[in-house]
Amino acid sequence: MLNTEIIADSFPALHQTIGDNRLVYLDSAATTQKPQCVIDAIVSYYENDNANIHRGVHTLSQRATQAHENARVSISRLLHASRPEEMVFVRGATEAINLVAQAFARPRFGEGDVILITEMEHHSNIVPWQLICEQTGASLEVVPVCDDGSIDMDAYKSLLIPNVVLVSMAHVSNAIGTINPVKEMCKLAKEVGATTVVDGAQAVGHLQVDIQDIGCDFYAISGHKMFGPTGIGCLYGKYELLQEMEPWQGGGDMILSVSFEETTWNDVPFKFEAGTPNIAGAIGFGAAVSWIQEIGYDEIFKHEQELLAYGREVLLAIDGVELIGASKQNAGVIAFTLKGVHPHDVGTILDHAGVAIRTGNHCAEPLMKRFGLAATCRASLCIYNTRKDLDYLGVGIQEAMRILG
Amino acid sequence: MLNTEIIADSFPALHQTIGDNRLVYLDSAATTQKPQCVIDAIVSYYENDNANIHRGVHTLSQRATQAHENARVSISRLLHASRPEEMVFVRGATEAINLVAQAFARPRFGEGDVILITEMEHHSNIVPWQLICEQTGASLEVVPVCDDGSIDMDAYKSLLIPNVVLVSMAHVSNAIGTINPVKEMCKLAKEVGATTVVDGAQAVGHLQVDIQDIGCDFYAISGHKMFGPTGIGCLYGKYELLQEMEPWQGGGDMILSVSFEETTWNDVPFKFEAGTPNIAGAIGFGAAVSWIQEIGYDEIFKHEQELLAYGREVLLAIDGVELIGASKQNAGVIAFTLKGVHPHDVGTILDHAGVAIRTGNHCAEPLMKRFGLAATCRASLCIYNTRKDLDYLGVGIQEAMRILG
Amino acid sequence: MSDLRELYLEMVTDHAKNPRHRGKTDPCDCIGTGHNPLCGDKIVVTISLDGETINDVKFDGEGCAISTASSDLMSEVLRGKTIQDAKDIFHGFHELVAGDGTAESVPKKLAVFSGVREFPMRVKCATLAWHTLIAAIEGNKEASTE
Amino acid sequence: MSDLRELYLEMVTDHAKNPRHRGKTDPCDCIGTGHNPLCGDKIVVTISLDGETINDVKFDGEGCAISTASSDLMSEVLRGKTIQDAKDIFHGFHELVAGDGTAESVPKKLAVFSGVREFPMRVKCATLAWHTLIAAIEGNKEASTE
Ligand SMILES: Cc1ncc(COP(=O)(O)O)c(C=O)c1O
Ligand SMILES: Cc1ncc(COP(=O)(O)O)c(C=O)c1O
Repeated sequence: MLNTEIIADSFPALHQTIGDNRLVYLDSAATTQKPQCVIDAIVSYYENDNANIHRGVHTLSQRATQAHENARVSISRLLHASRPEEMVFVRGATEAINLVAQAFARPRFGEGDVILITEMEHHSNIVPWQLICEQTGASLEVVPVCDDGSIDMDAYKSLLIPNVVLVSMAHVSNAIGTINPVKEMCKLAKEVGATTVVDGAQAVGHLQVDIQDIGCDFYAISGHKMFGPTGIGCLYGKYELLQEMEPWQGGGDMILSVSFEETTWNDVPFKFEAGTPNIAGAIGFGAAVSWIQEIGYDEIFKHEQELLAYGREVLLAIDGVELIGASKQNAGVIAFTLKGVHPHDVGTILDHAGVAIRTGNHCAEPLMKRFGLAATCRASLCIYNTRKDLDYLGVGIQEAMRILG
Repeated sequence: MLNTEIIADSFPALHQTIGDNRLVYLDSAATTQKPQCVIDAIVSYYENDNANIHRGVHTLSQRATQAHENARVSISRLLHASRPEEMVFVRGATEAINLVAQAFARPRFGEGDVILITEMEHHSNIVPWQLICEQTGASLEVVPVCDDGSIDMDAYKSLLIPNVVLVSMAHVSNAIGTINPVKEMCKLAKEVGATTVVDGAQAVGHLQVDIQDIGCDFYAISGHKMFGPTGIGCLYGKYELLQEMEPWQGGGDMILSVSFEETTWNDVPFKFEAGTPNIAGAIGFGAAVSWIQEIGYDEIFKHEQELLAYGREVLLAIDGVELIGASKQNAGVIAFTLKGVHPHDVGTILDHAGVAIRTGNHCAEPLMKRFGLAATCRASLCIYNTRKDLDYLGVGIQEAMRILG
Repeated sequence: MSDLRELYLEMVTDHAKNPRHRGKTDPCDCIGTGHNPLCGDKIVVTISLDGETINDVKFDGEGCAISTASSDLMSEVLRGKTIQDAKDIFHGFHELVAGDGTAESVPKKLAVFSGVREFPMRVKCATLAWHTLIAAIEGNKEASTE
Repeated sequence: MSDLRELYLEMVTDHAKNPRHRGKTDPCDCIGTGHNPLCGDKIVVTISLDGETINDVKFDGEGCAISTASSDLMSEVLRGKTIQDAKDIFHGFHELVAGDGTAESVPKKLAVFSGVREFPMRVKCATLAWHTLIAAIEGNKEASTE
C-alpha cells in the first residue's frame, strides 16, 4: 500500500489541529487540499513572472504566456485530448457547463428538442439546462437512479428517443460517488445523434479519464477538485464543435480585430476566453496535473478503493448508520445517515472532534428527494486520507449517537 | 514625496533583473505587480483555511466562508457601495460587463433601443454590446473622442436621445489614460432614463472611486489591476437592479432550491455566483484592498500625477517622440509613438534594457484607428514606480532611435 | 475551544427528541414556512390568536436538534404572550445567540441556547423558527435564513 | 542573454527603413493579406507568376522592422524561383527562426534572421510575410500568425 503519510506531508493544510484534535479532512469532494508544489507554483508566478499574457513583448509577459499555455498542454495530455486547443480555461465545471449551454445549445435548440440528464446530477448540471429549456422551448427529461445509486440503464435506453439532442451526465456523482458508465452512455447517445456532455468534476482527481475513449463531445472539470487552485477549470470540447460555436463572453483576447462595423473572433480556444484569465490559477492547475501524474492514477484509485471498503466497514459496524446509494462502481464517497440524528448535528459534533465532513443536500436536491431525504452526511476520500482518518470518523459518529441518538 | 523605494520593497517581482538590467515595470495597466501581503493571504488560505465555502459546517469551511465574505465587505467599502450585497464576484471587468449585458440588457432591450459607448473603450466594453445588439436588435452608437483624448462632451449630449437605454463608458482609458467625467456623464444619461455602466478597470487601482457619488447603476473592476490576484473581479450593481435581473450562470450556490419542476434563485449577490468561486482570489483581493487603504488614494494619486508629468517631460525631450492623447485629466498612462520606429521594435529594445512596456493596439482598436495608428507604445505608471524608472525608459527609447530611427 | 456540551444541553436534546408542540394549531390564524438551505430544513409554524394574544403556537417539519428544540421551546414560551411580547422575546433571543445578549434578557427556558453563540454556523438553526414565526405574523408566507 | 545586435543586423534595419519591394506586382496573379494581431500589422503580398515560376513578389502595408525586412528580403530571394522552391525556402526559413535549422539551409540573404530565434515573441513578425505568401499561392485570402 501507498505510503500516504508521506503524501499527506505535502499538504500543509492537513497539519493542523481543530481545537485539541488533529484535522481529519473528509471533504475532498467539496474541494481537495493543495500540495505544496501547487502553492509554490502560484507564489512563483506572482513573485517572478507576474504579467498579463498574450500580446506582450516584454520578458515577464512572455514567461507568463508560456507558463499559462504550458498548463493547457499538460491538462490536455492528462485527459487525452487530441490537441491543446480543445481545452478552454473557465472558472470551473459550473462555468464549463454553462458555456456549453449558452454557446452551443442556446442557438441550436428549440421546441420539440429534448435535453436528457440524470436524477443524480449536481445543480450545476441541472440549472443551466433548465435555463436553456426556458430560453429555447426545449424540454428536460431525467433518467432515474436505482436504489443502489446506479443509473437505470434500461430507463436511459428507453428515454433515448430521436428527439434527444443532448445528454449530460456526471462521470462521478458528488453526492453518493457512483461511477457512471459514461463510455456506454455516450455511445448510446450518439446512436440517436445527441451531443454528449460529461460532468467530470468528481472524476479527474480520482481516476484516469481518457476523453477519446469515452467519446464525449464535451467534458467539464474544476481545478480545485483535483489539487489545483480555486477559480480555474476547463471545458474540453471537440475541436470542430468549438469552432462552430458562438462566442461565450465578449472582450479582450477573444477577438482578432474589432471595429464598430465588424468584429472577427479569435481562434479556438481563445474565442471563449475573453478578458484576463486566471493566470495564476491556470499555472497552479498545471502544477496539480504534474503532481497527479507523479503519483499516478493507478495508485490513487487503488488507495481510494481500499479506503472506501474500509470506511464502509467502519460505518456499518455502528448501529443506526445507513449507507445511501453505495453502488459497486463507486468512487471514494460515502453518503450516510444516522438514525434519529440530523446530519447537521452530526457535522457539528464531528467538526468538534476535528473531522471535517459535509452535510446537507450536496447541491443535489433531486437525488436527495429520490432517496426521500432532506440531507445526508458525506465523507469523501482522497489520496491523502488514511485508515486512521476513518477510525476517527467512526469514533466521532459514535459520539454523535451518544449525544443525540 | 512618498518613499516609493519602501513601497517597491513590498513587491517581490520588482526585485529581479532582465538580462543584466534591473526590471523596470511600466506595464501596470495590463496588470499590477502584487505586494507581499496579497501573496501571503493567498498562501495562508491554501495552507490553513482551504475549504469550499457556504453550506459547510466544519471549521475550515467556516473560516473560508468568513474570509471570502469579509473580502466582499472590504471591496464594497472601498467603492462606497451602500451594502456588500451589491458586489458580485466575477472573474474580472470583462465578465462583469458581460454579466450586465446578458443578465440585464439582453432580456430588456430590443429594436429601436440605442446603446451608447465611447470611441475610447476597451474591447471588453465594446464586444459585449455588439453581441447584445446582434441578439436583441438594439443598435450601438459611439461618442467620439477629441484630439487630446478627452470625450467630446457636446457630441455626447447630442447623442443622448431618449432612445438611449444604456450608456457604458470607461472611467479611465487603458490606452491613453484619460479620466472621464463619469459623474457628469451618468447624470446626463439619467436625464434620458438610460442605465449607466462604468468600466472602472483602470480607475480603482489609482484614484478614489465613490460609486454613490458617481451615481452609476453598474461599475466593473478587476482585482489584478489593483494589486490583487488574477481571476477575480467585481461587478457593483444597485441592489434593486440586481434583484430584478435574470440569473447569470446556473449551478450550485445561485439557487435556493432545485427540483425538476421548479427552481428558486438565491438572494443577491449569490444569484449571480454559480459554482465554486475563486475563493483564494477573493481573499487576495481583500488583502489588496487593505494594502491600498494603508497607502491611501491621496498618496497614490499625487505620486502618479507627479510621475506622469515627469515622464511626459522625459519623453518630449527626445526627438521623434509623439505623445498620443495626453489630456489634462489623465491617469498615469503615457501613450506615445517614435518617428520611424514601429512600437513592436521599441518594445523589444526596451525589454532588452529591462524596461517592460506594452505595445500594440491595447485592446482598443477603434481608438487606435481614431488616431490613425495601428499600434502605440504605452508606459503605464503605478505607485511603486519612480522617476528613475522613467529615466531608464528615456534611455531605452534613445537606444531604439539609435538602432532604428 | 467551544464546548459541545454547552450546545447540546440535556434540555435541548430532550426537546429535540421529544418535541411537545409539533403539529398544527386549531384554529390556524397565521401560517409561515421557514427554510434553512444550509441543512435542507423546512418548517411550518402555525399560530392561533385571540386578538393580539397568542393562544397557541405549533411547528411541523424536520430539522436538526437545535432547530427542533428551538421551535419547540419557542412554542412553549410564547403561549399567552402578545404579538409585541413575541417580537421582544425574539429580539432578546437573537442577541443571546448572535449578539451581546445575556441569558437574563430571555425567558428562562430559552437560556439553554446560550451555547449557540460559540457555534456561528448553528445560529441560523436556532433562529429559523423565530424568523418563520415573524413571517407568519406579518403575512409573509416564506422565511429563509440565507 | 540574447543579443539585440544579432536581431537588428544592419542589413535588417536597412531593408526595414528602405524596402526595395514595396508595392503591388503587375500583373497580380495572387494576392494575400496577412495579419499579426500581436502588433497590429497588416500586410498585403502580391505575386506575378509565369506558370510555376515566380516572376515578381511585392508587399504593402505597415509593419515592424523585422516584418518589413523579412517581407522585403523574401520578395528579393523569391524572384525567379518556382512555387515549390518558395515552399522549400519557407520551410528552411521557419526552421531557422523557430526550429533547429541553420543559416546554411536558407538563401544567404535570409541568414540575417538567425538572431530571431533568441526572441521568441518576434518569430511571428519574421514569418508573417511567408505565411501570407503561402496563403496567396493557395488561394486563401487571409493569413494570421495567431
Ligand atoms: C479599461 C479596461 N476595461 C476592461 C478591461 C478588462 O479587464 P479584464 O481583462 O481584467 O477582464 C481592461 C483590461 O485590460 C481595461 O483596461
Ligand atoms: C459533480 C459536480 N459537478 C459540478 C460541480 C461544480 O463544480 P464547481 O463548483 O467547481 O464549478 C461539482 C462541485 O461540487 C460537482 O461535484
